[in-house]
Amino acid sequence: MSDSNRAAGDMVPGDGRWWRIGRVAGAALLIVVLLALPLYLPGEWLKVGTWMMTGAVGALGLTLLTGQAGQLSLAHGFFLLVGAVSYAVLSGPAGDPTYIGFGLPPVVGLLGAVLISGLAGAAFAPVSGRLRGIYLGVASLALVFLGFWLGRALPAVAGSTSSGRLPQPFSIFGLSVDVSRQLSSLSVFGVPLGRDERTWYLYLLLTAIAYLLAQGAVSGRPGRAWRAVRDNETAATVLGVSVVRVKAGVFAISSAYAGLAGVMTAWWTGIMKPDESEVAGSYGVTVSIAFLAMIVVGGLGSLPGAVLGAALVFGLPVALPLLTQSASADIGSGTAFSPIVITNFAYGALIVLIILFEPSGMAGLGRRLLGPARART
Amino acid sequence: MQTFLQVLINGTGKGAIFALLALGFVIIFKATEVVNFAHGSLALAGGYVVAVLKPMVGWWSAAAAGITAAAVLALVIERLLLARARNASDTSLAILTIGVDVLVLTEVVRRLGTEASPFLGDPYDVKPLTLGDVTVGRSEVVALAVSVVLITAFFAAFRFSPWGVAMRAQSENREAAALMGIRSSRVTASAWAVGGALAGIAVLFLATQDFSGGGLSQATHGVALAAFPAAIIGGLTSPGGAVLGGFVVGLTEAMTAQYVDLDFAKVAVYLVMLLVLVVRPSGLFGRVVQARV
Amino acid sequence: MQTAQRALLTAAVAATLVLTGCSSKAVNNSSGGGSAVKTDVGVTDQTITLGVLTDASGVFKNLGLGITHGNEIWADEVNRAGGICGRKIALVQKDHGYAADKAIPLYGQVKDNVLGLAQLLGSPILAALKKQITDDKMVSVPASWASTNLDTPSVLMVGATYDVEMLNGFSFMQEQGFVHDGDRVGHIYVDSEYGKNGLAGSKAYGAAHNLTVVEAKVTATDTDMTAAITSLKSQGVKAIALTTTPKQTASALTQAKAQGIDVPFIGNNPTFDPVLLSTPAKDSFDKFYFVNGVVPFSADLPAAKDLAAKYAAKYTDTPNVGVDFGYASGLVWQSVLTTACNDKDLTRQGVLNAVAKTKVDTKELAGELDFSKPGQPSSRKSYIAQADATVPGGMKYVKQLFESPEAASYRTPFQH
Amino acid sequence: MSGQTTGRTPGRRDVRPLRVSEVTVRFGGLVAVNRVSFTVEPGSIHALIGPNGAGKSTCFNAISGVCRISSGRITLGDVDLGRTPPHRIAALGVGRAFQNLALSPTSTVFDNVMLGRHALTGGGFLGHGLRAPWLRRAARRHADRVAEICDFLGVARYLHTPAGVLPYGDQKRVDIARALAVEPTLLMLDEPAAGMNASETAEMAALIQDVRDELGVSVLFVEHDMGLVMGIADRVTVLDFGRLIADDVPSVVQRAPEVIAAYLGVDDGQGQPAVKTRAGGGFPGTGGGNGDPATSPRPGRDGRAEPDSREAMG
Amino acid sequence: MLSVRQVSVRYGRSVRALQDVTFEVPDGQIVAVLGSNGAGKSTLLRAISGTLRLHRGALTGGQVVHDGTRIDRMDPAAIVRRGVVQVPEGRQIFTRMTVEENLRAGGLVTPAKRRAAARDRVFALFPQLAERAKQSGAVLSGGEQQMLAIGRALMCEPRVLLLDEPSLGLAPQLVSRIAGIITEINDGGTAVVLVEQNATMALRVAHRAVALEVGELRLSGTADELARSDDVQRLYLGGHAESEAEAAAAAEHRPRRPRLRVWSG
Repeated sequence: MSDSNRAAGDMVPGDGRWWRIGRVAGAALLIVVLLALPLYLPGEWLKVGTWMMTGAVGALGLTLLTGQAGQLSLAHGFFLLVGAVSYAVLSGPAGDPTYIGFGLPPVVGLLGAVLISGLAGAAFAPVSGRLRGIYLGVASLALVFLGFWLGRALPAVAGSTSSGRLPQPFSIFGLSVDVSRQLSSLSVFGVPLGRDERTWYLYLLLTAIAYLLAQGAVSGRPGRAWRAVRDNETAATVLGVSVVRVKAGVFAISSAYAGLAGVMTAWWTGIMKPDESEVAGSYGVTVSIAFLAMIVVGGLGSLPGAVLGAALVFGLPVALPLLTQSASADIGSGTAFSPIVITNFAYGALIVLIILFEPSGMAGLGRRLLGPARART
Repeated sequence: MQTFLQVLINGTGKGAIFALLALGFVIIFKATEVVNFAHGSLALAGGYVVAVLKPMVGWWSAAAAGITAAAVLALVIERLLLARARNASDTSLAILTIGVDVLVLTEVVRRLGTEASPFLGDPYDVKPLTLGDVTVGRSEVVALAVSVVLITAFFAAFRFSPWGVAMRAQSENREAAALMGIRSSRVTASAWAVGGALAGIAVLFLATQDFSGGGLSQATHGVALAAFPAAIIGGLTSPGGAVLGGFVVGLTEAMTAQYVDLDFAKVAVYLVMLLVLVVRPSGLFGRVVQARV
Repeated sequence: MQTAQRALLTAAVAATLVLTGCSSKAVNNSSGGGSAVKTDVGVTDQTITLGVLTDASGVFKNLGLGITHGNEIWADEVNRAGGICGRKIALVQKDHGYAADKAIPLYGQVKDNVLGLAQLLGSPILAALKKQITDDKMVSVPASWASTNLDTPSVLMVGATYDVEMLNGFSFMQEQGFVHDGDRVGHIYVDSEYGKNGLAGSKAYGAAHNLTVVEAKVTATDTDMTAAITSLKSQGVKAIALTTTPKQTASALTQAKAQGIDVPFIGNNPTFDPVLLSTPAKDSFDKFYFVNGVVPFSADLPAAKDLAAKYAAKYTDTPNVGVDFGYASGLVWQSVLTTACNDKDLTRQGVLNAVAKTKVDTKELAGELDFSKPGQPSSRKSYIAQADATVPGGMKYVKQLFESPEAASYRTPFQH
Repeated sequence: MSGQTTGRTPGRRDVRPLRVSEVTVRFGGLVAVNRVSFTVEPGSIHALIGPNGAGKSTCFNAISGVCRISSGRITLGDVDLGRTPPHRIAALGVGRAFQNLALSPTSTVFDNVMLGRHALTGGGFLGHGLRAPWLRRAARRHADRVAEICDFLGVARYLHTPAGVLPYGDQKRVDIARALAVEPTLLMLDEPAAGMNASETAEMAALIQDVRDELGVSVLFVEHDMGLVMGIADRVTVLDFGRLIADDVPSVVQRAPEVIAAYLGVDDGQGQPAVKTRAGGGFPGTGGGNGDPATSPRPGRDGRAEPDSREAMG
Repeated sequence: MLSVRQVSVRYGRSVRALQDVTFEVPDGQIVAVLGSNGAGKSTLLRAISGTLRLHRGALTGGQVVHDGTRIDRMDPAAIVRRGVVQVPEGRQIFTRMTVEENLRAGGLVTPAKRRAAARDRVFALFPQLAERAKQSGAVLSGGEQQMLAIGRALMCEPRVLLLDEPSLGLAPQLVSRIAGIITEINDGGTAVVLVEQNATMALRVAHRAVALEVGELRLSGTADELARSDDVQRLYLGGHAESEAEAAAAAEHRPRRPRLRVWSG
């Protein structure tokens, strides 16, 4: 991260009263829209939304690590896997002959998975602390390969490559996420809250918690320590920051975020199953790179940027096929510009264009657009 | 013993190709500090040109055209995109190359369609040489010879030619080089072109029955990913390290597959890399950057 | 600031409540139409809509396009003949590019519009959707023949499973005198439900005949089998089974030849693709046998030739076994729908009921299929064929459809 | 630990002497600091001077724990700094400003200065993420103090400006504010007047004195501007090639022959004065800047290697 | 003749580094640029050598003209090819190349047939470099590095040589050497722009001088004039206010600082 000093996202509190009011009003409007959406959107679009939120949680973690603390990581996919597997094991039914499970309640499983992922991140700290920049990036890639191998070597834990294991659906106080719309006894304004709607609210809650925690930390003491370590390790040390601890800590936090995103991935895909190749799949190299793309496209270090980046990088590829594949169209031939081909083009081009025209990502764009409003009093 | 020799030869042959890929990767990194995630795509695009032209103009001309195409594509990426994204950080530029990679990969795979994956190694593919009990894929022998020649040529040029001096000067200190009248844009562009050409050469071996077992396809792109650990093991700033790293990766993969576990081979490569990095955080021959107060 | 924030938040929640009052998603139960036949999802008086979730752009696009085109040829044929139950067949096709994250929303998009899935391609996708298709009673034809997927009635598996194929394959090898009881044999398999199911067959056969199975696990995206062959060679295997991708097959055969290991190979159905015969591997197929439940595209059999002619008339993509399979799965659907129609129940439950009593003869394409035994494959018969570039169509049948005693007595994972 | 941290408790300011005794620092085969000893008395202003490469910065780095000492002892009161992890040294009351502005350019001045209070504040990711009320209360108190310190240094109006866009002099002040934010009992300043002109330098001198007078802390500083050094230092330690060559009150140091020789080297006789000079005696000095007082002296009137009188100090 | 005409420079969006700076470097003369840290001296050289962009700076006004041609929009290499060559601040020699290779890198723009002659001249000027030709740049002492940096620039056959703080960090006797060398180079007809903090040395060798203060040109004139100027004395030559009045004026400058109380937790 040789250029991280130009990273976006350091908090610049605005002074303007209207700016503040506008911000609160904007946040309120956003909350209204997000709460109301499940009542209007069809299931597949809710799926797109929950997938974006899954990406957002992971991206928030990575932007803390890479954007705020300046440590490049391509291991996010691995920690997603750790989180997903931990959840599947902790909350999996005990006594299953094929798969190891502890039969813990989903909430405990969720917290446990986040914790275990964080510890896994902390365990990597002796290595991550020694390395910098792209070396750390590629070194962390080793974890993805290790995870790919471990996942398949331990089928009783990670689910067999053959059919995988089912992650326990989330439920709390007898209220389960996994209820079909037809059987749902819970409804709002005549709209029954089925699996997709409930998942949306659960994911919204998790994303909000992840966001607010990150926001509090970034604007407080931990955030200052991260940026200090990013910008000048020696100066940070002299001012009382334990660089080793801060680096290990932020790696652990980022991994915990990834772990949560991993649990969300397992719920979302409905299966816990190791990937078929190290490149493609839910926990592989491509996913790790996608997370990096999210935070760069969003603006390194910026929390709203990470969310927007996730919406783009995770959202676009799943949303475009829904939009472009009309009910009557045939698949066409092998060299056709199929919807997936078009999706990939759009995705690639967007990344190129954003970096070409707004190197500090969507956060930079936001600052440029909102800058004048912020300055006014 | 016979098995060991066979494994050694398998690993060395692969290592030669990884060395070519990693060398190109390192040249690009040295000149521009950009981690080129589109390296696999450069190889793929060059290979596609070979595949298309081969039936029309024959293998030799097609190969030349393919290598040129890969070089030109690299040049275009640098001139058209990277050189214009002036204010972007190195990380952002790396992500930009991911965008390019997605574009090129998607288009080449689309064009390849459902036909049989084209194989590019006509003059040498599937014509094994037998030395006693050991068989050697001719592709591997040719690859090794080509790599040795190219790598030697590269090092000679790097050491003695004005281009090499300019390149080394710029990679060490961009500003000082500019102040010596070295045209940064030319050095950068030529580095990308050379990196691209090396990828274009590597693909002639990547898409063979002997080497990767498959023709030109999406999987070719995946194999090119091995250039990453190879370049890192050697140290991103060291061309010599890249070559060594290539062979380390090739041999580690082959040895692990035979003596530890077939499936563990790829992980082993990364674990070796991790081990190297823990001992030497900038790779075997990489430059250590010291932060100062 | 704090109070303003709270006030706005309260207002926001209130606004949400008001806004949601007029949601369009409130439930409205649709009735099943006026005709005598009971229907629910995906069936109108004019059409029966089936979904196709395939890969037309990713790593399995060759297979995906082949199956889809086979599905289309069948649907066209049915529609030209007046349809089923007085209704035309409509296919809703979705390309997921072999990515589960894309397939999941696409399934959500089609699930309320289709009766069942004429095609569900991709093992990671089937794995991710299996619970949903079971819950939704969505009868689906997977493009995968792993007996581990027979745990749900919604999976309509057309043809013999990989384990059964391997049992038939080894039985053939022994019959030919290539392997003997007590030998060491190698098995290169992809670490996926495909590979593991094939390996289960080898192991079952090995257990019965005291064969030691040396395993070589590879990943789906590997193409270079050099190391696997070197390893198997050094362990002295007498034969090698393959449950691999076509590219891996080609590499394994070429390497075996190059490294001078002169043993016979037996491969599952998906190990072979006719396009391999136009690659440098074409001269390495002489000791390769492959065992299949569905005939290859270029088979020298009347039904297959007929289909090939229809394909050639309409499509430009290089054909493969997927076409025959896609067509055969159409025939199975046809039989199921006809049964359901006769029962006057074209609801999803009705279709599920119909599946359980379906027995269908796909002629040479996949033989006779019996879906009435839950948890068991619809067939335990296979062909043995050899690739041969010198024969027109590149295919030579060594043994016609047969069921080995080992296959017949084999207990699949969910067999009751 | 408690013994050291009591100095941080409210109301009690335990300003202790810093003792550097027989300290040697080696980098590979190179001896950067060679058996150097000096003491910074509580409440004194102590200057550390010497030509470039004399080992001043290494000395600073050794005191603040950034580089390990090979032998010798550095103590603050009775705490051995050499055995204290570097990040704990700030908590012991050592605040340091840097020579080349180690500010986070994209962070606000507030954030930069607040970083100095890292050891004084608490709470980790969860505490701050959850916005724990006690942490928020503490944060407000610390924020007030930061504002106070910035006000003292005259950079309060930039509190919410990214530090990187400030003029050089103000960045320098922010850096010092950050060192003060540590609430040090020993304030270390590395070339505080570097790059400043004479009036700014005078202001800096006043600032340093005010800090000492108002907070009662010790100040140890490295400086090239001899006017500043001789003007405000209670004691001056002079290093040359890693060795200590003088350690005394300014009036003695500026007359010490070794010091004068060290600053001037041996004349090669080529230099011709191109500038008429003003009269003045004593010590070589350069106006503002971190360049060494590298000048071409003429032989002194009394034959001694006397500094070029052009660089006379007032 | 090199003219800097009303040049203004910014870094990023907000940092103003130079404002309306104008001065001329007549052929064959040495012009010293004085100023404290952060005054904009290095920025000025970057504006001339075209390397501003490498530091994310940009010319926001004015022009730089060399022999009647605007060079402020040229890339650094083209400017070097015109004979305007900068020795970068802090030497910046290529430490991973030998002395000889460093000189080769410097001579890449020089026509091949003149390169050997140029190198001979450099070796004549700096005999130490000839002795260490095969050694790595990293092992040179500070003074030798400075010589190599200057020698490397001389390989470009400069007509205007821009020197950024050549005396920085050198022992006094070496500073004199460097001063002598600058004079020698100048005697060969090369104009020199000498940026120096060591005003004494600079004013000794220069014909003319300018002084920058916070990005603006404060003084300019012949070296002698400047050396005599009280401002230069006070600001750059270490002279201090002597009269009561001046001291009082300085005190006036002192901001009234609020008292900083001891932190009570």
